[in-house]
Amino acid sequence: MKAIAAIFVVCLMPCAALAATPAEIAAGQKIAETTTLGNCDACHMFQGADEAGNIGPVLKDVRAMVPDRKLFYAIIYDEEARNPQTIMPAFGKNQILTPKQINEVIDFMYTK
Amino acid sequence: MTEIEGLILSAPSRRTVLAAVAAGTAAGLMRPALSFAAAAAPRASSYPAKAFIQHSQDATLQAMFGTSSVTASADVKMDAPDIAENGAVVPVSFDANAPKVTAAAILALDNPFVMACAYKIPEGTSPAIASRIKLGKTTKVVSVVQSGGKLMSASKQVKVTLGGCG
Amino acid sequence: MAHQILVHAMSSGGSTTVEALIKHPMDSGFVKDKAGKIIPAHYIEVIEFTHKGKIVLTGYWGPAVSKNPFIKFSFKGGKSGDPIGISWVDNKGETAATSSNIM
Amino acid sequence: MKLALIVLASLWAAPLAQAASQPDPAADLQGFQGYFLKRFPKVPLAAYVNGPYNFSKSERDQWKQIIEFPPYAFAVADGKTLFDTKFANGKTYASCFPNGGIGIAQTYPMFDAKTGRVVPLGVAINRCRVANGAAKLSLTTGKLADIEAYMTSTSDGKPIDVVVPHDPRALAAYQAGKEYFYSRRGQLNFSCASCHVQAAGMHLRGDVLAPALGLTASFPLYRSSWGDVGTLVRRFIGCNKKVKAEPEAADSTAYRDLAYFMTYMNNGLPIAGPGARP
Repeated sequence: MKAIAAIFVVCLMPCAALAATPAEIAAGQKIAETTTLGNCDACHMFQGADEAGNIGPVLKDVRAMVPDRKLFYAIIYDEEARNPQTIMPAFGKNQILTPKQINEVIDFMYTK
Repeated sequence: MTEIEGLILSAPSRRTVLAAVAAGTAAGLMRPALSFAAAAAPRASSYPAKAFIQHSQDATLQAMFGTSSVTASADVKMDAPDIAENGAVVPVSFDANAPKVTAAAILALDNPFVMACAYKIPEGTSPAIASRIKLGKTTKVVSVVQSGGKLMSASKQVKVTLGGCG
Repeated sequence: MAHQILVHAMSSGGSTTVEALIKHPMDSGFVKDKAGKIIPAHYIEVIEFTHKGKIVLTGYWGPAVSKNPFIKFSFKGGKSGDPIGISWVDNKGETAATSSNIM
Repeated sequence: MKLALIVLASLWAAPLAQAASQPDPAADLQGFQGYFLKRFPKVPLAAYVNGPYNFSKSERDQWKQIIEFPPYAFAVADGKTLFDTKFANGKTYASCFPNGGIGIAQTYPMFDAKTGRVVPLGVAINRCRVANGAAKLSLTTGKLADIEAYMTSTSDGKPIDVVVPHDPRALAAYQAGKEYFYSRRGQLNFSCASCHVQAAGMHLRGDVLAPALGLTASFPLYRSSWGDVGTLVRRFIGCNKKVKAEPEAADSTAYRDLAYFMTYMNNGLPIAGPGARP
């Protein structure tokens, strides 16, 4: 249900060329919640995360937080480039996640 | 960050134990036991093996007590953490306010085998026992006490989480 | 130094509290070693506590009791100097016993 | 989001501020301890030895139950037996240490002017063995950790008293340890400080990250996840692996220097080892 709602939201956005499919969103969720992949909930609270950490900001209304998808990608890819003090791992630069996986995480996070 | 009032130094009991171990003098501490014939080995034949290989509360209670009929009761108090620090060492204790308690058991419903431990409690022994058990994952933990032949229980959901770094 | 049992027995107000820590791996049979091989189940099945020879508690343990098990309980009576006996037998038939005096 | 990141950054900046041209351990110590005391005003200095338990009541309650009869009691008992056992030449460990090795753990790691290197307690125990014709033991766990647990227990409550003498080699070792502590490494790109200064007291999923202040005071540690007692070096190796960095050798200069810096930062705090953690 949530996934379907998300597709509508994405389709309404003028910038979104392609809507995220439920499969992409599900893949993103798996990456976000798997300790050896994104492990997002180790540091970030988001709805549905089980016993999440509180080191990073709460991920709620994510589309409003980071409306620019390119910026969002850059944050996950290498946040240290933007903020040298961050402790967020450089998931793209250090090859923890592939570009496809980062995009799937974004698709998932945009449903939060 | 919700720091709580600091706990300075360690609990006195820890220090007592440490001092006793270090001195090697306190009663019964650190005696290698194999050669010690002070108490005979318990009879393994009394072990309710069947109760320890069941996968449901009903089957476990049936095998242990001959009945699966159990009533949740406020007279059984149980202490277990909301979130286990580590699933390998979870402190669990119970304390029953009931007459003629003859036996007790601690169950972890989502463990591979439901029964964690059981006790035969003779007259004169308090129906209050603390121990440490393993939980494979988040599960309901149940303390069951047999009082006058009837089973009464208390239960609590204990969360077991993954470590932070994976 | 296998098979140690540490005991603390303390009497006060007409009852005796016994705390014991028993050295035992309590292998569940569900855990793999570094080479990926299952570590066979090895756990205490029966543990008995006596006061002056009379059983004050019998414990039946399974693989879900933690490594180096701890137990705390109390019974009526007991005075300083009385002997407390502890003995156990595990699923491999190994046994250990110790005796200590109430403090 | 931007705002939150800026707040983090400023919190983090304090202990880094003294980018050293000339190492000044005493000034670092003041800045380091002061940073934590200011950030967590409810936690008194000595309480930092209890690490995560100042930040989570649930974890603290479990810990209190566990240390009622602590799982490291066997290590202390076995360590005492080993400590008192004679080497083939008839001597014991006591012959290698001041005061017969009793109540001295708080002075380690120690700078050894003879070799110009830092000597943590574990290394000192191995040196003693070699001097008496015995083979070295693993520095991470097992018998050496047990001996260390026993020796540390005899220092329980004594204030940590690590000395960085006015010797350029000692200062260099201290500085190297400090740089290791603040340097990012591994695929996850974390420094020791990322977790134990910047994110100290916060939840990494279910776990509370212990502040670096007080961290070394409860070693050696019984960790439930280890199922036995391990040394500070064992933890260094584990942390390096967790951030997906190549761990150093247990006996490396890097780890000796890191232990030197971290323990010096805990000067004045009471020894609380061996400890118990999840």
